[in-house]
Amino acid sequence: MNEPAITPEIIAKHGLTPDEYERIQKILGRDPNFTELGVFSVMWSEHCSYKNSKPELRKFPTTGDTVLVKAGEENAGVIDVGDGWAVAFKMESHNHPSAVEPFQGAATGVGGIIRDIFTMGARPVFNLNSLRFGDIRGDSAEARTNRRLFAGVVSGIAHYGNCIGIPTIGGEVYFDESYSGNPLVNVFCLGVLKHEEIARGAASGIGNPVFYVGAETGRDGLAGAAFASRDLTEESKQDRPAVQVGDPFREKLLLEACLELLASGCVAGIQDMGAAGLTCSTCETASRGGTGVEIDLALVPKRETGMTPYETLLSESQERMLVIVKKGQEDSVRQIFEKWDLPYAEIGTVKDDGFMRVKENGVTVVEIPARSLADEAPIYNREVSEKNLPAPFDAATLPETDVTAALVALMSHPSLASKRWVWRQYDHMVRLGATVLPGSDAAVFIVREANKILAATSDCNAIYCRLDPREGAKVAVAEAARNLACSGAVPLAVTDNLNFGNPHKPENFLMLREAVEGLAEACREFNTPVTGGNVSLYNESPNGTIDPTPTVGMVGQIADIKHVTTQAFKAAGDVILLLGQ
Amino acid sequence: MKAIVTVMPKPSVLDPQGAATAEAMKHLGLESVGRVRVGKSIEIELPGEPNEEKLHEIARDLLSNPVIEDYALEIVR
Amino acid sequence: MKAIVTVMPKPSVLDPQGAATAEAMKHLGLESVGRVRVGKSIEIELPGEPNEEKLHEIARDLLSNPVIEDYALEIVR
Amino acid sequence: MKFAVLRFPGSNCDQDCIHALSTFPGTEADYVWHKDTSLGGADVVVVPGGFSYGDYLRTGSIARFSPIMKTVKEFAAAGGLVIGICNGFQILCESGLLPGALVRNRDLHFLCKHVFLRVEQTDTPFTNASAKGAVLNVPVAHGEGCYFADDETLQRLNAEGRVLVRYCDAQGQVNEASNPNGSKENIAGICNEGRNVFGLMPHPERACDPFLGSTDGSVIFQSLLNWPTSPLRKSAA
Ligand SMILES: Nc1ncnc2c1ncn2[C@@H]1O[C@H](COP(=O)(O)OP(=O)(O)O)[C@@H](O)[C@H]1O
Repeated sequence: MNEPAITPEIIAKHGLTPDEYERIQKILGRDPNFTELGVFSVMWSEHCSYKNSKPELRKFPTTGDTVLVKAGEENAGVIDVGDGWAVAFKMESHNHPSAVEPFQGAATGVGGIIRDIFTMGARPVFNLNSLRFGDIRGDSAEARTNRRLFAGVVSGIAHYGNCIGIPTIGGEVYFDESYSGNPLVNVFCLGVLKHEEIARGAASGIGNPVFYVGAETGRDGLAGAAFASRDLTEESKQDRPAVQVGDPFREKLLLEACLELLASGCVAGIQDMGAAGLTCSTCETASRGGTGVEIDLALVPKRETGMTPYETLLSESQERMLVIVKKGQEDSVRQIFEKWDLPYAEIGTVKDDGFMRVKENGVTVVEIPARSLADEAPIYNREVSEKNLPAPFDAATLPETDVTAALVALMSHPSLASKRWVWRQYDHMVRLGATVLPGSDAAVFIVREANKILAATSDCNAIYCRLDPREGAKVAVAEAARNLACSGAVPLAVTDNLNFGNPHKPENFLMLREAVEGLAEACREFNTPVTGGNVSLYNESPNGTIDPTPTVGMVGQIADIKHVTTQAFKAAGDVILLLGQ
Repeated sequence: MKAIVTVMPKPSVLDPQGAATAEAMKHLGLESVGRVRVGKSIEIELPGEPNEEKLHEIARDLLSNPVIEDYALEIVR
Repeated sequence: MKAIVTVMPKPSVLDPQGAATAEAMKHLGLESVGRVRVGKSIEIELPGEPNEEKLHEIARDLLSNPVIEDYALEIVR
Repeated sequence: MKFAVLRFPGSNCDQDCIHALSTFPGTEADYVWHKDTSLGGADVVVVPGGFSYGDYLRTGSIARFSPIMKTVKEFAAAGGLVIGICNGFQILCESGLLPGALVRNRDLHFLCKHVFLRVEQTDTPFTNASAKGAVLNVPVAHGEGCYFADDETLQRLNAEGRVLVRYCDAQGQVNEASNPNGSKENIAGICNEGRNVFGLMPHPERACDPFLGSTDGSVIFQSLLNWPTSPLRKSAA
């Protein structure tokens, strides 16, 4: 095979440090080949390994009476909602892809989070989205770019969610110059399932066949996980092939087929191919199962000819799943995939040796201990420092203003203005659940199949977080809890998306740490465990670093439909009370 | 005079629309169909002499998305 | 060998996309633009000798809707 | 009364239709897979909303070739009742069961909101439980719901009383401001010559539960249930 030789430049290009390379050599007891280097680089990227943030994430409260699957165990956490029913929910970012191609970037973000949910065995029932853009007012080139990003992201979310038939029932949009050139696109999905339906992403049962199902693998999105773990520079434009195109129609078929498959009892383990595609799904399922997985790339359905093992393994083509099937049940599985017209192939088997082994036409091209990829990435305690923190806010510097003029300025700010233009593009009524439509504090949704009423909201005021990340993060949790309470709900649990700058800059890491500790403290206070989330670092553009944005997604439950409450004043003569100071 | 801009998805980019169309064609009896790609055709009426440079700029910046699409410009006199 | 089917909205059908595109072109400095219509271009790879009759049938029944669209078929050898 | 709710790959309001129907006493509703060729003895066929085949190429353009559609055409030709909602309406137009076509919304955006509909005709299986001129509050959710037909077709539709619902304002005025998508003559739903096939863009199944903001959509399903014994049936026949 004509693989490039491994040089220090190639190693650096893969975002691996000399120390990390040495560690790889130690694990393998030899030099990795080029494909193996690629595999390590994506698995050890921040996006997949959380190598910079893991020690911080451990500070979150993750347990509680209602927690059925904890944060970090599987693709999404699962929370009990009573009567044998549960919900799985999670938030995920697609910031960098959306900066490069807003429509497809946002669309594939929605696709990814939906897969995370149905991989758990849950039927996705609604989505939220939390968006940040630079200022869209005026006629500057920058404002025009921001408008293009805003419009593109919103229609991308609409395209994917509407087509697949999952209502987008709420969210938030802020406009602030700190996001100019680096928009934030955080998407949230919630699904429902019965307790006994929880599916696991483990390759269990030595000898079980491994199936690939879904879209054919192409060269798109090559090494997007590594891409998401770098700063956005002018050079990122060269990363353009990293853009993936989503196919919500395929995903709808995949969703229905997978739920049918899980109900059939043929599945031993299931995992979606998100960031790092085949690589991530094979080594993670093997690592979770304490087993090994062997696949042959020649068997993988492909969209293009002449793909190298490196390209096939690292491709991030969307709408694909890996399914570990109970031996002997292959035919029932095939029947379901054929019913839904999905490409599929049996590509390998579960082994007992702990290795992720990849062959091409029988020739081994990758042989790495699965655990070392999935669970033994280097962990860093990054340096923190107050040196370059944003200047503290001094109220004395505020100019005198006329209160009326200030009010008008505030009311006309895009961040405060009505978001109707956004949510009217989202089908928020499909699935007959949205009883409180967008435009109130929290979205309220009747889950018909479970006969449960849920409320959900996403919140984060990043200006507070810039001024004081710890207090700002607490405020975000408190605001989310208030939004739920005002809608008649009792908060249940939280998912979060930590959007920060380059963690190698000590001030950024300090803000991350402060925000995490603030979130953790507030979540403890409200008794809302964190069920999972996502970390997006390196949110910087030539204009600078974004404001620290620890987005909070909170889910609550409403005991009785009579408790559902909306924002608006109801009738003349009603008494108005002001609570709090 | 008019200009016709044809915008097609780049060869390496997924074209779900093309794939679904190819499937449908097979069902309609065109078994031997290869790859199908669906793009846009934009017909622009031009009253005067066309400014080709401007048209290229518009085709590139407005009509196509260079991240995922290629365009071709043709002037019909 | 390939076939290219161009599908355009009939002149009598509202084409808001074409109108919006024309507006945007004016903003980008192409003041003298006339009517703009946005249609589809479908590129079909054909391994063997094309069955033109079948292709016309497919262009008429599947690729276009005669109520709102016209099509043109071109075979590129 | 037995309802068959069709399921195409990409249908996504199929479950909603089944749920809404289940709230009416005396109904029985089942899914019918698009690859099947039998309607299982149903009295009414529901072609639900969604994005059949991703709505690629044109909305409804690929679904019309599914095996079940041949059966639906025969069923309709024999006088069977067919209702197409949203994507279902688009499929019925593409299949030639209804005239005209649905094109991109005037403002190019997908639009999800409650609209008002004026009931234009009541001598049909789909509207007999309503009053002529009644105003219904029902949601729309579509990107391609702008109804188009040539002038001749429009004339015929009007002359034969086949426009069953039009977009209007809360007072029942049909005007440009109340037209959400640019449809010709504010047309929201039409029927075929035999008055047994009905297609509409708004979603009556989303307006059958007080917790969803309106129950006005139920009049459509109630009409279907009333039809076998409706006095209007004879005058229509
Ligand atoms: N991106 C979005 N997607 C869907 N709904 C949104 C989005 N942004 C805002 N909304 C909805 O608009 C309403 C107002 O939002 P927002 O201005 O953030 O209000 P608040 O400050 O009261 O939370 C909420 O119901 C919210 O869910």
